[in-house]
Amino acid sequence: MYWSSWSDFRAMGGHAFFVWMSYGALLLAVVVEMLLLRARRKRALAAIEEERDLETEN
Amino acid sequence: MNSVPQAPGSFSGGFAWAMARDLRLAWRHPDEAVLTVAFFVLVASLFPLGIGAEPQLLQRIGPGVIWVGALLAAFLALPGLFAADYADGSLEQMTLSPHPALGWAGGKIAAHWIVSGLPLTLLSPLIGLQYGLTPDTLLVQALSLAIGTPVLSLLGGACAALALGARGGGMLLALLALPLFVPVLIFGAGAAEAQATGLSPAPHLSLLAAALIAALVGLPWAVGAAVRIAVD
Amino acid sequence: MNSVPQAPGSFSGGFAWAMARDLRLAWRHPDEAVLTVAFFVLVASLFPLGIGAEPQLLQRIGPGVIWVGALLAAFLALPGLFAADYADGSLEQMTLSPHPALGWAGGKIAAHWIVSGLPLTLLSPLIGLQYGLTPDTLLVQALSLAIGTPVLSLLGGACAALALGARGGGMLLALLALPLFVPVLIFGAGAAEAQATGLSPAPHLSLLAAALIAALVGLPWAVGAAVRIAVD
Amino acid sequence: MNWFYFSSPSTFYGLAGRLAPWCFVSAAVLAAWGLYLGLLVAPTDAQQGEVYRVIFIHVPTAWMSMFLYFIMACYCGLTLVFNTRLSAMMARAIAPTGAMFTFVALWTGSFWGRPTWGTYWVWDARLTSELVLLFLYFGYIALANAFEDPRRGDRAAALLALIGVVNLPIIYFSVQWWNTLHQGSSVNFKGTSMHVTMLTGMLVMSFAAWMYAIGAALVRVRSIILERERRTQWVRELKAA
Amino acid sequence: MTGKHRSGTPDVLQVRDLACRRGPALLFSGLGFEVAGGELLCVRGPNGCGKTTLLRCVTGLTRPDEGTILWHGEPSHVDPERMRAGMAYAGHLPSLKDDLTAEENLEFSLRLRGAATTPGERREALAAVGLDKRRRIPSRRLSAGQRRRIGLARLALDPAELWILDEPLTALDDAGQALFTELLDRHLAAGGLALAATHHRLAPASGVVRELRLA
Amino acid sequence: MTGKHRSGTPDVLQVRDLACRRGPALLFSGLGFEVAGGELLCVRGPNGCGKTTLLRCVTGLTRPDEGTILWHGEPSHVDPERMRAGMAYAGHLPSLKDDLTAEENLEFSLRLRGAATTPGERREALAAVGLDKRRRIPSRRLSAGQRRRIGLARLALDPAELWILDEPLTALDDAGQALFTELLDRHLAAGGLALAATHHRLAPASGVVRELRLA
Ligand code: HEM
Ligand SMILES: Nc1ncnc2c1ncn2[C@@H]1O[C@H](COP(=O)(O)OP(=O)(O)OP(=O)(O)O)[C@@H](O)[C@H]1O
Ligand SMILES: Nc1ncnc2c1ncn2[C@@H]1O[C@H](COP(=O)(O)OP(=O)(O)OP(=O)(O)O)[C@@H](O)[C@H]1O
Ligand SMILES: [Mg+2]
Ligand SMILES: [Mg+2]
Repeated sequence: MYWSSWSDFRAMGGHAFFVWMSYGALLLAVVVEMLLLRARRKRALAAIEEERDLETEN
Repeated sequence: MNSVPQAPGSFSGGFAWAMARDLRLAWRHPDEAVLTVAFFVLVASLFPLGIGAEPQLLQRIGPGVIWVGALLAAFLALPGLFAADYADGSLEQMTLSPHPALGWAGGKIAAHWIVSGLPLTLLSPLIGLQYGLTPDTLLVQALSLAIGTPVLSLLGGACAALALGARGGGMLLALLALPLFVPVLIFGAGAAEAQATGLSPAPHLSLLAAALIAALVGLPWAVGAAVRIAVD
Repeated sequence: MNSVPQAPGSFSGGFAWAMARDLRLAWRHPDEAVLTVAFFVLVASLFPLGIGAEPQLLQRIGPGVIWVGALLAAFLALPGLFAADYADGSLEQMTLSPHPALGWAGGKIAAHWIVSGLPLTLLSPLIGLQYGLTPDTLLVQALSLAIGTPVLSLLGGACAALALGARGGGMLLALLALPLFVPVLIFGAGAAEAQATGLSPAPHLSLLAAALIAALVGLPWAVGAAVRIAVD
Repeated sequence: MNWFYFSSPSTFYGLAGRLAPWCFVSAAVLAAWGLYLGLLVAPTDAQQGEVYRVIFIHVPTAWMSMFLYFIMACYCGLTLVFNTRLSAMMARAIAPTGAMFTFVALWTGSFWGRPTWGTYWVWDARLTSELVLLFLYFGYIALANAFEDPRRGDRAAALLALIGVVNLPIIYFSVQWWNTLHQGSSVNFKGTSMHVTMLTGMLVMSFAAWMYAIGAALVRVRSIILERERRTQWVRELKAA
Repeated sequence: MTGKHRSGTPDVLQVRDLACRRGPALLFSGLGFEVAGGELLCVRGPNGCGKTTLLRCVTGLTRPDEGTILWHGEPSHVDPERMRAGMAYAGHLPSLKDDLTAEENLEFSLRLRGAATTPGERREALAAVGLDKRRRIPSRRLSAGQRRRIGLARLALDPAELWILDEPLTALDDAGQALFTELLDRHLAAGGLALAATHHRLAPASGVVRELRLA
Repeated sequence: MTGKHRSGTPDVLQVRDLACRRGPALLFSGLGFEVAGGELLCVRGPNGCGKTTLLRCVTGLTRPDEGTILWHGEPSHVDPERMRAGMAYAGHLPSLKDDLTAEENLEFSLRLRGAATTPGERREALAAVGLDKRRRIPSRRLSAGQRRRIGLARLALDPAELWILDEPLTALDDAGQALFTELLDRHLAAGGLALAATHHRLAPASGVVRELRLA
């Protein structure tokens, strides 16, 4: 283990802002993409339902 | 087939009809609105490219560039305003409808502004940040766009209607519309610049507001007349 | 009705056909060419208005603004490149002609450049004078436009063909074409700026030339393919 | 394996559904390991100090941005030449993930650039061409969705993607062709000049990114298949089950 | 002008002394006719004789060089909106929005005409022209004839007294032509009037059909 | 498929096992037919049955989901340019430039088709379709039927062996229809072949006329 303390780790040798902004952005991007993926799947499934309802209505 | 004359059309009927229809069309394809904004962002980012990105220089030219970007974006959205309706005969039907031209022409322009001018206004502070403008300036900038872009839509709508069916399409439109846009640009960009240099933006803004009122009163009528000429 | 197979079409046949036809159409309506130039002049004059007219500032931003103006003018002329032929079915007939697509696609783009890019290039020194550029810089500026605008026409032509029949028309085109135009803009404006600051413009110009060669080799083919997809 | 069997959307739908979870699990495991190496074990960099740790996400995302574009372009080529349905759907499924990685590469690059170069952004060749890549992804997505008929969108966007391939060598070699602010490659076929832990951390993170990208693409392609084939019998039966 | 004997009803549309030139040529001059309720006037003549031009003059889209149009006895330029409320024009152009569905197109066209219709009525009208199953797909995907059929549904629901129709049978198959004839028949029987330019023969069961030959 | 007895000449155009779907619907599948020199095949069917789609598949504009087109016995995708040189397509769209005159439009269309014609021939062809006096005004000023007649002149001068025609009689008056029939007659008599989608009845004096009914 390279770090001697938790606060050292967080400070990143004084570059905390830049390092954590980068890692944070990646995390955020991945989370957003996962949410979008879920939403898209839900929409696709709902569209199938809707289609079927339309069909039976006719 | 009642031979009793029908309830004649009304201003509000035509306005609501045109607005509902055009918003429905825009909703069907949100791309158009999204892409207006994308264009605005792109143009605003082209300038640092062509000119170089010194912070002071950027801050200096920021309000001007943002206004030029908004103007070009508003301008690019113009050809679509009447062209499609002209080509497929919808404009003929509008001129033949019992509603007065003032109504549907106004409704079309209002819908156009909601789809093009409004998003630009809402987005301008973000772009302004790129150029390092101060919060006050950003606010004045947004305000000037909020008053100025409807004027652009009205002026542009009138020019688009005049250019309908004329040869040279988009370019003719540019020649007609851009010179009319220039005063709006000057007062609009002037407001934010005044604010940035510590002066009061009020005179510029009130001039813009006056222009808006004049445009609201006169231009929808002109659009109606121009359309009537175009479909002949 | 000779059942002997006909003399097949040729590259040069298609090229000459498209160029003759499009130039004839442009000649019938010189407005289009005149208006491209007018737009260019207008945009280049809008900036001093939006930004203020300090000579030093103007000299500093001159090359960039001129290139941005040329780029926007070239861009505005794009939608017209294929749209009319698409709407009236001429493009269908072209894809069904015995001439290879490379020929007529290239011819159309060449005609388009003659009508839009060439006048801009010839006029740029005049605009440059307004911004107080030196004769050397003016020359380099014109040279960079002469090499760069054909690249814009080729890239833009490919994008215009791809966007045919798509929703979001002009705006989609902006999203596709402008980012591809950016490198051309950077090297083009860079050439004149290097000259203005006493450096050699040669690296920028040779990069532009390389881009032109690459574009000439690959893009007419891409345009043909895109048109074929569009008429399906 | 019979490739034609799996190139039919209905069978691929099932296959993708079975593979995707494993991709995500391995991505998570690899990422945990890579982050452990990168953030906790690896020593500091002599010149840059701790800020160099951005490398563990900057380089993998930058690589992925280019790889994914390349793979997308291959699928696009298949679409244009053989008119296969699945390849177009795969290309569409990859694009958003590619755009995401490109964005993160740009973002981490500029947050790295501020402390090392003193600026978030310069218009040098590497950075500009990477930005163009982002717009190519956006253009691909917008064009593919801009048509009433999805097959039209597939083909038009595929052509755009193929035109854009020229940009990849420009990104990759820009550091050699022009003297840029951005540093040249330190990992290449002739070996590496890096500390072993750093290199391992970077490679492990790259594999994690790979696995994540495959998983995300598979999940997305399943939605696309459902959207496209929602009127077919097999989708109906699937939903009823 | 040829045709059956005129009925006794008063003339709703009167055209007096109309003249129109296009370029060098005088298309027609001194043209006058009347149409009463229950009458169909077919404008006939070879290609390019001015049928379309005549129809557009009557609607008010094109300004004639001379002449007046009287609507219920009053010149149409006095209160153009009154005439427009009572007149439906179907020209060469479809006035359909490709991005809207058949249902939406119908709805917006009718609202523009100031006609109040319910969704049920519109759906019925679309079903009557055979577009029931396709009423929810964007109109751009419809075939040439299906697009024309939306126009038929529109006519069926438009309360206008006067129909002005330019080549109404274009692109319609036999079933479509029969549908149109039936619509026209109902319109005339209910006391409506119609002015049509066509190369086809129109023979509605009821109503008086007259012909106007342009040179 | 109905029609007179097939002639003995070899089939120039052969369509095998063609299938095309549009949206959810399968328009046709397993469709096959042959057309030999001197034959006209009329594609018939109600609105929206897929006539236009079929024609466009044969030209190569639309990519069918399945099937092959053989031109002189060779699949058309092997050497598409060869088939294109021998085929003239007249679709729903006019492919006229509104700003060019009838004469110029005719000239450019024919040059695009690789056909060498003299100004005299072109003028004659325009005169034959009744456009002699109007050959020098911009096409936008022509009436609907006059514009279609430019298309007739184009067909008359195009040396193509195969004509593919979508609704060729639209907007033509009786004289125009007669003109078209005569052209078709000459084409078939000279050994050409034609494929047409139409709701009208086509009856050229010579040639074998067959029908293809789409569901
Ligand atoms: C927005 C700005 C930046 C962008 C768009 C960018 C883009 C890229 C790309 C595309 C690669 C992968 C290409 C390759 O493997 O050669 C890469 C690799 C790399 N970048 Fe950046 N970068 C940026 C900023 C930076 C900064 C500021 C640094 C550090 C000072 C940096 C250091 C590196 C390193 C060390 C590599 C790995 C090279 C190798 O070992 O192969 N980048 N970058
Ligand atoms: N993208 C699409 N989605 C759904 N249906 C479509 C699509 N494109 C075409 N169609 C349908 O395909 C059918 C075939 O159209 P086509 O134009 O070939 O018909 P047609 O036989 O030429 O008819 P017409 O006599 O009216 O010209 C139509 O019913 C149309 O609604
Ligand atoms: N601006 C113009 N200059 C010269 N001639 C013109 C102009 N506009 C129209 N014309 C001519 O006017 C005539 C009338 O055209 P119109 O469209 O009314 O004919 P139409 O009877 O509807 O013919 P069709 O049966 O072909 O539809 C045509 O012969 C046309 O060539
Ligand atoms: Mg007519
Ligand atoms: Mg059809």
